[in-house]
Amino acid sequence: MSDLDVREQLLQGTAPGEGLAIELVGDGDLVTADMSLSIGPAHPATHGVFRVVFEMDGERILRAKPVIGYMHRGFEKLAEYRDYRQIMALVNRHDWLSGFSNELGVALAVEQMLEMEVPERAQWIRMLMAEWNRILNHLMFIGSFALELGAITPMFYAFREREDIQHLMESATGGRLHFTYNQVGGVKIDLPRGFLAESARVSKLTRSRMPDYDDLVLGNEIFRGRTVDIGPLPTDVALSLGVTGPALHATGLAEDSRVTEPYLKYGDIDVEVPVGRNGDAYDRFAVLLGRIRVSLDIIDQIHDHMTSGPVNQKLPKMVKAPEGATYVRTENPLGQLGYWLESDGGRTPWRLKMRTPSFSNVQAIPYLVQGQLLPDAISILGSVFFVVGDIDR
Amino acid sequence: MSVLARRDRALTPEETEALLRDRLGDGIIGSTLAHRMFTVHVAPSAWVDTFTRCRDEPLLDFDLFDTLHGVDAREDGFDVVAILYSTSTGNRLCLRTRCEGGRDTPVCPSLNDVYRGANWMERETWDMFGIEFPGHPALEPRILTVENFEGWPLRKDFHLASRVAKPWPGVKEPAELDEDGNVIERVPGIGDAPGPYVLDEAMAAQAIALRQVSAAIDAAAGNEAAVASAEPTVSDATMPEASAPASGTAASTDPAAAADAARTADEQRRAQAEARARKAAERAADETPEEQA
Amino acid sequence: MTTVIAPVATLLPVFAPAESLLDTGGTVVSLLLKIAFITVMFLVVPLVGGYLEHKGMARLQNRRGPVEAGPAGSLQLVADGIKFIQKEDIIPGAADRKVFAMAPAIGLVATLLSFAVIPLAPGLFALDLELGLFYVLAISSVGVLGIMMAGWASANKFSLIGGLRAAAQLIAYELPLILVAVAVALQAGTLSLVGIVEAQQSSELFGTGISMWYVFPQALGFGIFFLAALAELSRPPFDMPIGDSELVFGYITEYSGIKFAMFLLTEYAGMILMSGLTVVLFLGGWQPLPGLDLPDGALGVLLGAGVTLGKIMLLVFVMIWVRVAYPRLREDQLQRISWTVLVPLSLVNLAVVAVGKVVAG
Amino acid sequence: MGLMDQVELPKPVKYVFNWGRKYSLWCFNFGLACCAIEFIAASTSRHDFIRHGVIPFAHGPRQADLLVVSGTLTDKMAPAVKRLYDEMPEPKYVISFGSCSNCGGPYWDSYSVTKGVDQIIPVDVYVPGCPPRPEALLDGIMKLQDRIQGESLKDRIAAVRRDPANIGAEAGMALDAQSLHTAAPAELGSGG
Repeated sequence: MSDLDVREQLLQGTAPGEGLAIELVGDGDLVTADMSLSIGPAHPATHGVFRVVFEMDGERILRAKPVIGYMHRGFEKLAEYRDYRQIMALVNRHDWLSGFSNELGVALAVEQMLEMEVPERAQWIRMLMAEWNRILNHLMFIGSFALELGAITPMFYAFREREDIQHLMESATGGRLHFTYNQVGGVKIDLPRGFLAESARVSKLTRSRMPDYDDLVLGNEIFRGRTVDIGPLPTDVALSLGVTGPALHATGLAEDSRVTEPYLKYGDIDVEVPVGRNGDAYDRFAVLLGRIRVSLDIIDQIHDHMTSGPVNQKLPKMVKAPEGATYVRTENPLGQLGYWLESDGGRTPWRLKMRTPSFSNVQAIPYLVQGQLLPDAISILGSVFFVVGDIDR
Repeated sequence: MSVLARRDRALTPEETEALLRDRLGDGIIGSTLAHRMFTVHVAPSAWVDTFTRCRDEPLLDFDLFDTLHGVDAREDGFDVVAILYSTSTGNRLCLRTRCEGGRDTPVCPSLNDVYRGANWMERETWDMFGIEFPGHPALEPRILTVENFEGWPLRKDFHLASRVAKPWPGVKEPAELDEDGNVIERVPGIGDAPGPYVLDEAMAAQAIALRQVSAAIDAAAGNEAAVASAEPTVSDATMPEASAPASGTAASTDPAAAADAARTADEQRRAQAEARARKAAERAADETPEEQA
Repeated sequence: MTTVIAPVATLLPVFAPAESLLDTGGTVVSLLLKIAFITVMFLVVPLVGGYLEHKGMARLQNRRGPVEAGPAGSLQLVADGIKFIQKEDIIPGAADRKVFAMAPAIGLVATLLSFAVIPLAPGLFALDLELGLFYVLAISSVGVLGIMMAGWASANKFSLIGGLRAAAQLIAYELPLILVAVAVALQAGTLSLVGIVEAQQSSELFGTGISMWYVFPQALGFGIFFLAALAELSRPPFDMPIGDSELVFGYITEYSGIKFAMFLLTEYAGMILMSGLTVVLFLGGWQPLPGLDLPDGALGVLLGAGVTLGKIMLLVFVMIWVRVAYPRLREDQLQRISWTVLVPLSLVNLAVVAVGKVVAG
Repeated sequence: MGLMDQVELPKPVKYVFNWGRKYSLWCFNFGLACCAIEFIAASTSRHDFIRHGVIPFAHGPRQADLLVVSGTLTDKMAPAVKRLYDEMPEPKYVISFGSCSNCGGPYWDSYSVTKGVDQIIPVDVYVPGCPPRPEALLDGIMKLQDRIQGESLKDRIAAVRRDPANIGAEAGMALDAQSLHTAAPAELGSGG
């Protein structure tokens, strides 16, 4: 059986029992059995409760089977029991590294159904917060990816920046991770006085510290040795799997809904999309670093564009979406986050489907790790950026 | 950099539908364009063909498989909705079909051979709605919920056990209050969340079903002793007693009966959880000790 | 051991073994003194190294490190030790009990024995073996046996992979380590560690009268030795045997309580040992600067011990620095570096030293 | 452990032993969800709980003294947590970090969420918040340390033997009234 066939089979059947039966290899006295190694659900490499079962020959991985669902909290069901105000506080928790972007999608979906006009200032504020949130998310992955490759220090550097940014966002929203700052029709309250100046200062500070990561991680010889040409992902496979975000950009395709389907005011400013070469682990990481720089650029542009005015709409006592369905897709830090909102005209959604980026991205893991060595698989697991809550919801 | 290379040649919704109708004929039932989303309704028989066309027609070129999920369609059964996106034209298309088999045995053909991303999406839809996808390599085991989970959580007739067993004590219950904050009195049907104050018939039925389920599990586990001891071993301090409904609110129901039902459901839920944990422990014991390090 | 060494030793050109200060007094007294010396080297100095690691890492990462346990957190490792002796000692049901229990002791004893021949100052050493270098290298490789035993006996797949990686690493890195040590022995004309330090004191740069340590003519060898020592100790970036993001904790995964503490102590003691060896072979031992001799008497001994320990801590700090700055290598990359780069280079180093020795007379 | 679970140690020895346990809390972070991020934040530069001797270097349960369960515990995950706890050597301590692991948190009515980690393993200190701020974790750790300094290992192990499920309350009986309240909310977390 060729490698390709095995891969094909893998993609078809990732169920357990499928292709994971232990086979005996060799003959005579040298018959050996392949070893199955279960990584997770609480393994240091899986940053969360994600489990992969590797079937290995020595240190080479023959097959991999991800097992998910350890963080399944039933968001979609719970959303059917909560009104649109309460959903805001619920949805920002599924991808816990990008709380603001998660709320944003729901707010946009409800507004789209109500055909509500959001004040301009609110839109700029939303963009500003979304970009800061994006940087927060990416910094975390810079740290954790390096940690998985055995470098401990980038994590501490990343959290140095994260604390500054979290402090900034906390001054406006009151939250460190989960902001609940969006509401249907705008944002909860206006920015505090002096926020933009502080934001500009933090932006400058963060930008001045970006070379640290270039030196410490990206330019590191061992890091390059561990990531270049490890786990390349072709564009067409990525699209067929529904892979989006940095993992898709790394394959060379600049599909970013901030550019291709501009929401909020992204159409009014320049958004670059850093792309990679062949979608290997190194590219994925480089794209992530590039996206931080792009976000900083966007933040600087937002500072120039910020207008004054109201930040939210007066809402009725109970928000009710009209009957029908809509789909809103935003560029979350990890990829395209889609909310399918179907309403029967009641106070709660009839169905709120979250199309989360991590769920699709993780599907690529069996394809990527097959035939790799165990350390490379760790490198791949770290470079297909995912948040377990975002997979399982 | 092929992104939006052909946005100027992107088909309008009308043209898309016309093209699909031309290729698939009666398989296309109709279309709606609402809330800035273009939906094409497809017959289940033409479901797979439609996706193949959408992928392969050069004019359509839908290469990104965005999402696939189920929607409860009340008495008519279940819908399956899939969304495609074209990175070259920037078009998005929503395709929707109604499963055959009604609420009892919903069936929808699998897209696994057309888009790889459909594999897990269909597994999830099966897990959440119980929709079968013939042609899918392996829907089992359940992808998100725990392996021996009973029921299909996203169906509207699946009520949340916590809501059944422990009525929400506050006065703010969004699903059940009208605009002035008064309790809505109505006969519960599919899609209605169980109310906080009235343990209605649906819940009583569910409590009975839960009892049967847990009895079946216990019988399967063959461990009656554990069932008997289940009650005392669960630390009572950590689990507040099944609360009686808030006094003075449930005018329409006998409070004692309601409390009884609540307690029964609570016990059953505990027993079920115990049995589940026991099974999981047995499973874990079968594996070699290092596997979950 | 002596039965093996003695006949071999007679064949070699022999320096008269230096007299140890600890040999004063009766046999029992000197024996106790020696035991005390080795124990201090093994139990106290590694704690200082461990504290340095805590604090050094913290400082390099914008942190403060332990501050609560003892003054400035200096008793952190003591607290760890006290805690470990109270912990339940778990032996997994599937483990090979005897081997599992023996494994930590083997590494520990090997490192402990090695300290016998490391000289701290003129006369401050437990033993001056004529074959000191040979003895240290031979015995320190035994430690890997303990790792392999731990990996096997734990009956854990992560442990097993860790143990196998450690074994592969040993084979790959022992060769360059020994080849470089041979070059030093060649230049010094002795295998005695004390003799090597003394030879460095009197060595001159190509007869120009400028004093030097072996690190100058053998800079290449120094680098190789230090790298190989890192690999032998399984220190980052060569910590594949315990690579936490892959193998949880490698061969130590199943160890708890006092046995785990033994592994930990062995690791820190190994760092001190290898640093000490590097100091002796390349950095002039107790000599403060090339060409600068210590005063005679007790002051000299104290100063010499301080200088040696200072140099050791400097090298330990470099190890910590490397740990902070670099990700982990992959096992096959490590093997490739060893066999295609380090082994040839150490042969070149050996050849250059040999030619230099002949030319310089 | 040896004899320590059978004899009451003399006071100075007990003091030193408790001091050792207090400042050497090797910590296994069972990072389940959002709270795990705040746990990491607590271990990095600004908050740095390594100052207090909480060493997050325990990669596996065997080396750990302190289990911090941070995040939502689901029914699917519960057996793994229980097993991990069982793999830890005595004496061991558990901090439940965040509303989800305290009681189910925002997912109190979900069909797949366990209503608190104390349903399956005993908990020493609860830190409330969703997620709690890193400062709240530091406070919880210090409360645990106070408790360790005052406790008797013999009584604790006896309590474990008697009733593994209820160790928190039992062990508290040997303590002064002050530290009993560690089971109460340690500090109000961020409402975020």
